Amino acid sequence: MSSQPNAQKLVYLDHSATTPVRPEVLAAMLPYFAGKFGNPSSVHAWGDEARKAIDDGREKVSSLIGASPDEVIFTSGGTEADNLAIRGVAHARKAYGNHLITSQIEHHAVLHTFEALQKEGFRVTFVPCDKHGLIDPDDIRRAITKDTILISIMHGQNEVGTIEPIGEIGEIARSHGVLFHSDAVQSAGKVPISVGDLNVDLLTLSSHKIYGPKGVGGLFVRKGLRLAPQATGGAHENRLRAGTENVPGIVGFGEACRLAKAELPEESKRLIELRDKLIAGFLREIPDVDLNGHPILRLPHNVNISVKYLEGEAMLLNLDRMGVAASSGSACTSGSLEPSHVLLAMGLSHETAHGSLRFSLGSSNTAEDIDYVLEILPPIVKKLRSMSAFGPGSSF
Amino acid sequence: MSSQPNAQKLVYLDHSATTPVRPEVLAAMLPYFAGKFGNPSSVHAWGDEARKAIDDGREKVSSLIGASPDEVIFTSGGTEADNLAIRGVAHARKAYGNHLITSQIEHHAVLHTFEALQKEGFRVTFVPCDKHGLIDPDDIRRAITKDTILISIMHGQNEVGTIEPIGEIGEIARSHGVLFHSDAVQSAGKVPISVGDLNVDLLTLSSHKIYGPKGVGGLFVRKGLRLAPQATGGAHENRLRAGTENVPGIVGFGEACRLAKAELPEESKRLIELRDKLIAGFLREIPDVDLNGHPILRLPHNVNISVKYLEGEAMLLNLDRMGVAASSGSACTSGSLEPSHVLLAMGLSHETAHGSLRFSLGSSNTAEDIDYVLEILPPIVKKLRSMSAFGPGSSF
Amino acid sequence: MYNDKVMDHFFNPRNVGELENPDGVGQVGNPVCGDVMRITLRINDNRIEDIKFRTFGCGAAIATSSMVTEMVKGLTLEEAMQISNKEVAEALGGLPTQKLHCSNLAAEAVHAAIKDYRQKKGLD
Amino acid sequence: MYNDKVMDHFFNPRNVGELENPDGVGQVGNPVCGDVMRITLRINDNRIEDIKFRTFGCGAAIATSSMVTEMVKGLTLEEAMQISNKEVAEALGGLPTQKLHCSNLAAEAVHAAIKDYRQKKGLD
Ligand SMILES: Cc1ncc(COP(=O)(O)O)c(C=O)c1O
Ligand SMILES: Cc1ncc(COP(=O)(O)O)c(C=O)c1O
Repeated sequence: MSSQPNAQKLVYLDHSATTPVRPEVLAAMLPYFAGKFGNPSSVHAWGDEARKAIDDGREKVSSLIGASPDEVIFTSGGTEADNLAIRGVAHARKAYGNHLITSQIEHHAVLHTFEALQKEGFRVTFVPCDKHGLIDPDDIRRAITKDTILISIMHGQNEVGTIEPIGEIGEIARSHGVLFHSDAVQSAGKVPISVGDLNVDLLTLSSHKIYGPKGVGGLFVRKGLRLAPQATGGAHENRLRAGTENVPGIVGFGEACRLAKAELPEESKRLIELRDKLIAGFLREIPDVDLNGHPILRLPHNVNISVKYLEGEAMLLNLDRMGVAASSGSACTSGSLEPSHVLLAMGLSHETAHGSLRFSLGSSNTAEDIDYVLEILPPIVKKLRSMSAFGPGSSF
Repeated sequence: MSSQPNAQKLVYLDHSATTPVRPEVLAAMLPYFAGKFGNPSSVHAWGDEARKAIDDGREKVSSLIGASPDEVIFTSGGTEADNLAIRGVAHARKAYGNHLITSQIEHHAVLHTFEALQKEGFRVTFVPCDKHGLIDPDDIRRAITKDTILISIMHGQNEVGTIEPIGEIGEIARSHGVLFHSDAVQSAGKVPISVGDLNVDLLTLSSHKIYGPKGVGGLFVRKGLRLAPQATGGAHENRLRAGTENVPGIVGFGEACRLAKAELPEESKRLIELRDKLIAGFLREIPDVDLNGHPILRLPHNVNISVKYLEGEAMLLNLDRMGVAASSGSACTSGSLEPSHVLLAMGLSHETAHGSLRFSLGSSNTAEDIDYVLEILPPIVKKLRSMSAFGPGSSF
Repeated sequence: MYNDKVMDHFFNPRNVGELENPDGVGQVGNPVCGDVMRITLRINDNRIEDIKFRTFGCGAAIATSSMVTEMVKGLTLEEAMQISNKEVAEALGGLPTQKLHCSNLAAEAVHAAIKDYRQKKGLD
Repeated sequence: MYNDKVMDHFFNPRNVGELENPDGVGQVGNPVCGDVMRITLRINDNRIEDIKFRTFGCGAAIATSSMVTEMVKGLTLEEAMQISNKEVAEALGGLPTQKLHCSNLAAEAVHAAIKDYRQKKGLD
């Protein structure tokens, strides 16, 4: 981390963007770079060793979500897993219907993939959410037609932290004979997930969000389900995903899943305490602040607020100078013109959406980190508001 | 590496399958797992640091092939880069024509991708090769029609090591206004490559074949060329390849390219000497052995022989027990029924193709390794031949 | 992302605020895009005697606002009308590409304030 | 890939070779697939008195060939005809899935050799 001259402290609160690799995970990976570096497809000792390593990783990843090992396909990350699930079902089952259902608040990896399928001729229903970012299972039920072949609804919303009623939606999908995918990139390792209980047929995971390495993700594919592969080549990953396996990445992902599973009950309790302390502090210390996302059905590590009359990037730059890493739903941080589609779908005005900040907590955070943020953000807001074109009295 | 009880020595001769990560490369990567772990898209110091790291990686990778940094897109490996190049051009330019040209001896990542495009309705010409695995540029020229939108011919053949006349084919493609892709996974870092001299528009690279980490590859995309992205999501990699960047992987790939470039002239000379010693030794020590691939236009690290009357896997298992890692073009090693499509395209009989062995050399190999292999393979061959159903006198 | 000069103008913005009874007021931008700038001017003898800004927006929006106030203070109205958004970005040593559009409107805000002044005076 | 028993039969194959003047010869497999097995038998009193094999093929092909020679030596022809490819694989403690088809033909080779013997003797 490059030094921040004004920072009394470095506080990373952007764990939904990415997390550091845990020391235990890195230690598990290290032997596979130079010593045990074989290609799992090779017929010799180096190859055997690598094959065993990915089998072991598959076992650990599947165990986090209550799947069996042969139901997990390794990919290069959450984005690729989302693409494989959605395109894979759409292309494999287009003979059965051309209607797809998703929501307005999915991650871009899901949303843009459905938009691409629209251009291919599929009909897509984007169901809305309520002001807390919650999707109504009845909206899904009503959207299903005899042509519907896939429903994709995320498990935990990445920006505002709302946990969606996946179990209920899964039952609806199952009872209508429609395949069901859920993006659980933000939830896995944070809240308990069982693919059996949830009635999902496909579930997306990403390693770098749970203290595993970047460059590896996983897709749960229920036994017997056939997908159209999206990358063709060698006969890797049950012929669903060609390309030499990222062995150290898979080993690290496996170890990250094992640790997440073991520590989940205690760690999620700890994060919820920190989360609620931060939310209460913001609402108390800063005027004209709203909490975004659901007050109760919420990921343990997510805090999202709108700071009225301000734009997100300006706050992020000030936080950064004080050593604090966060993120924002403002368009300015993404290079697009529109602010977060999620906040807009929840009914926020463009101006308010531009002024959103997300603080996502993780294993390194302590109560002191929370105190520090609560100490530095109020004066930043005050200073920026003093130069804003908007304010309580403005036409805003 | 698990211990091999009978081995006096461990000799890895499967560098075309994968290579160990070099210590310098691992050292370059290490800071990016836990310390500098940010997401390059983030607006804070952790993000800036990660962004700089991938910019630096892009600079080093592009420099290996004489491209400019903004012409390199990072992928999860060679397979994904091949898919993106071929599907990306086919889908972006189908309005201009539906004819594609490739060869019969491409890697499966290319071959199966063209076969998938055939199913989508594209017409594909698979040009043949001669008995040395060499492709005739005139065959390409003759195959071009006014509907041709893409030619893809590999640079160095991964099984038999033949180096194809890419520069000549590039000129033909250019003069006909057809885009040209080349898979240089096996050649990059082994022989000098300049995308300018070769007249290629797209070129595939893979990190784990040149002492970089698995899980990362690169695609050169000539400036101004538009591709249809194959994975949709965030606006990463110039909107061509969505997904959080594999930062440590990219850093490692960059360092591997930098080292490969610096050491190429000397290392390729060294490898050619070892290669020629091994080839000469095999031809001298074992009766009924043929060299596969071109005798002169050959990758510095490739040795491929056919050992008559024997099947490859049986030899590999014996070599493995003696600590030697190699690979084979036999179907038995791949779980398919047909032996290597490359050896068959070169005109080998099925039986002879089954008996092929590939020894691919790398940085750790010494003259003593070669001596050891030349000492142990002849008795293995003798023993296996004594139990083979075939022999010089057989109906074979 | 931003260079040091941009960061300096962002963290230490010049001429922040609103002039009382200004001679001209200009507001440009669109809250939808996340950038709105308001410029107030004091004009004396056809020259910009004082200028202040208030901006809702990102780092680039605030830095360009601050920069333009320094650039035009003391200029004649005709001179100030010549200053373009592009020159403001150049004076800052450049901006990231994605910031060159909506966040770089400060010169336009000055022009709008000058026009407002001229209109009020019946000069237009 | 292979278990220890398969490896043992592969590296230390039993009954390798070709009997001189055999009573029955069976050859199965296809060089296209990479597996060809030749079994030679010595029959005495309706029993397999001696058996040898020669195999062109992979580890599984050689190991199953070796295994089957041990399994059928001393059996009556009727008993030997009952042994299936599947039982040979089981006797070896199992084979990788992709090896269960073309590389597991050893019992068939024995059956072919017995048929050859019967044909030659006019017993069929
Ligand atoms: C909900 C969700 N889905 C998908 C992704 C994409 O995952 P990855 O970064 O591994 O491609 C992310 C993270 O960016 C996410 O938060
Ligand atoms: C010529 C060639 N192309 C493509 C690939 C695939 O590359 P990767 O293993 O990085 O997916 C390989 C290696 O297997 C190769 O040798």
